[in-house]
Amino acid sequence: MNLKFSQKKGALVVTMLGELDHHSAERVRIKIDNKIDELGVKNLILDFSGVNFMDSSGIGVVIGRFRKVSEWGGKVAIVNLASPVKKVFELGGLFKIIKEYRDIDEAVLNL
Amino acid sequence: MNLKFSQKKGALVVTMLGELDHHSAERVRIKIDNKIDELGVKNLILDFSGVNFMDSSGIGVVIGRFRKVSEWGGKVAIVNLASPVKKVFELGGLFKIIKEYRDIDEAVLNL
Amino acid sequence: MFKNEMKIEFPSKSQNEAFARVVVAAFASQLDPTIEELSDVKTAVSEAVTNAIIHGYENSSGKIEIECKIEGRTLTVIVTDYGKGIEDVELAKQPLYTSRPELERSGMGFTVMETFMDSLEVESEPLKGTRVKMTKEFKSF
Amino acid sequence: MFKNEMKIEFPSKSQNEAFARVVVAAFASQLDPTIEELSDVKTAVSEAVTNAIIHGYENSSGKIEIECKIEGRTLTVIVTDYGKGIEDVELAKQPLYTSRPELERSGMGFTVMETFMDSLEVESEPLKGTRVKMTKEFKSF
Ligand SMILES: Nc1ncnc2c1ncn2[C@@H]1O[C@H](COP(=O)(O)OP(=O)(O)O)[C@@H](O)[C@H]1O
Ligand SMILES: Nc1ncnc2c1ncn2[C@@H]1O[C@H](COP(=O)(O)OP(=O)(O)O)[C@@H](O)[C@H]1O
Repeated sequence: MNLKFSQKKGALVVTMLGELDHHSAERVRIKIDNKIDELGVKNLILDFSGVNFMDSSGIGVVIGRFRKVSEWGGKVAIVNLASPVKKVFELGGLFKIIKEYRDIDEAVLNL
Repeated sequence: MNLKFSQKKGALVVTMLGELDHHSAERVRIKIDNKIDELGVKNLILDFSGVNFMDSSGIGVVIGRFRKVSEWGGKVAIVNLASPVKKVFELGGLFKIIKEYRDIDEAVLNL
Repeated sequence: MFKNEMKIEFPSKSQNEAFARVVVAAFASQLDPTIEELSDVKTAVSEAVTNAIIHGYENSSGKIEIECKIEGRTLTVIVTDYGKGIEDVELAKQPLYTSRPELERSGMGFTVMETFMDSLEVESEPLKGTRVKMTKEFKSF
Repeated sequence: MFKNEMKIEFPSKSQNEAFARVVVAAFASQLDPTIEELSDVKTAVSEAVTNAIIHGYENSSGKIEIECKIEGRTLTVIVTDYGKGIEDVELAKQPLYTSRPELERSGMGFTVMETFMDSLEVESEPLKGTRVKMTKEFKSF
């Protein structure tokens, strides 16, 4: 799993590339958390456009980041979900607490 | 393994698509032999452009067809070899008896 | 009726999660599955293997087995570990229940297996291990 | 040193030739192989598994096992059958030697394994079976 970081209107945008499972989750967690701390950003946009496989470990990664940024009043948005990834998130009831947007621009407008 | 048949200047052109191993070889053999008999052609051009995997079963297929068309004075040409396929044929010393051409046009000219 | 089967074993390393998915998907591909069917199976296998690694063996090293069977259009997948086992299987299967929230587990593993496959049976004995059996019927054409 | 291993078994059906290649390639992919290295391994595995099916079990049904090990940058692959066995292994390994020319076998299987891998050991006992052990060292970066 490769991560690319960028910033848009003060939000940290994380673009993930590869498979998000238990094996890759730990490194993803650490890298995102370090970046949030380093930049001191409040809001987080998780871009799943490059994620072709995800199991329930991905739910934990998103909720964990949600908890982290919530401490400082930040929000999390998820964008560009392929249908198998969306299916896992739907099952986890994730969309009750975290919003999905079509793309990064829509997410930035609504954060 | 899918086969496409066409004719060019009297030669039967067989374009193979998929993996050529022992499992697929038998059907390939039967289909090609039936087509040769049906059309009564002498020369055969085996187009490997769609073969991404081949093991030594492929050597048997080519030599077997060579034997068949030789009975009536026909020739076999092989074209469009990807490098892993070429590697297997080289090992089998196949190019001593069967010529490789870059493409179908070159084969037709030289048959 | 078309029949085939296979059995694989590998150590409980997290790298092998991806390997297990590819193996079962390659085996299932004999059924000419749709992309969605294949992705469902991969996700369910990923959950079961991950559970064996983090809960069954708690990241210590142990052996994981996967047996697969194809009978007609039905795929059976059995994932076995010889680890810690589960005290209360009914509780464990509840959505959102996890014994390891500190690892950011969501407690959705069994729910994913149940939803993405057609059947799920969990047999477990504390200190002996856990056996997760799932089946899925693939659409015909 | 990085280590991993796996063992798989499946019946001697010709559909499983492709399956066996994919499994070993997926396992070997942990070594970040080049496309050529991966294709060499797939070809060698295909030869050994095909031999077990057509020569070992002569197309009757039997069990084929593949064990794989990664130690550092070295992949070991062992293909075992419990079939007919080989009377004269040295003769069998000769290029172009085949006992089944009527099946259009080329007699190049062992030569492919020997050339595409770094080492090849064949142990066989008539009526007991055959064990083909191959190793390949993958380039480092
Ligand atoms: N193979 C296993 N061995 C031991 N315990 C297990 C195993 N699989 C699941 N469990 C238990 O069942 C609980 C629920 O599993 P699951 O629904 O997959 O959620 P999660 O993995 O997110 O915790 C786990 O937290 C664990 O306590
Ligand atoms: N697993 C096996 N069991 C029994 N005999 C075998 C086995 N593998 C190879 N042989 C024997 O060795 C010969 C040479 O094998 P190989 O070089 O692979 O060529 P081919 O498969 O084209 O015959 C075979 O024809 C067969 O007689």
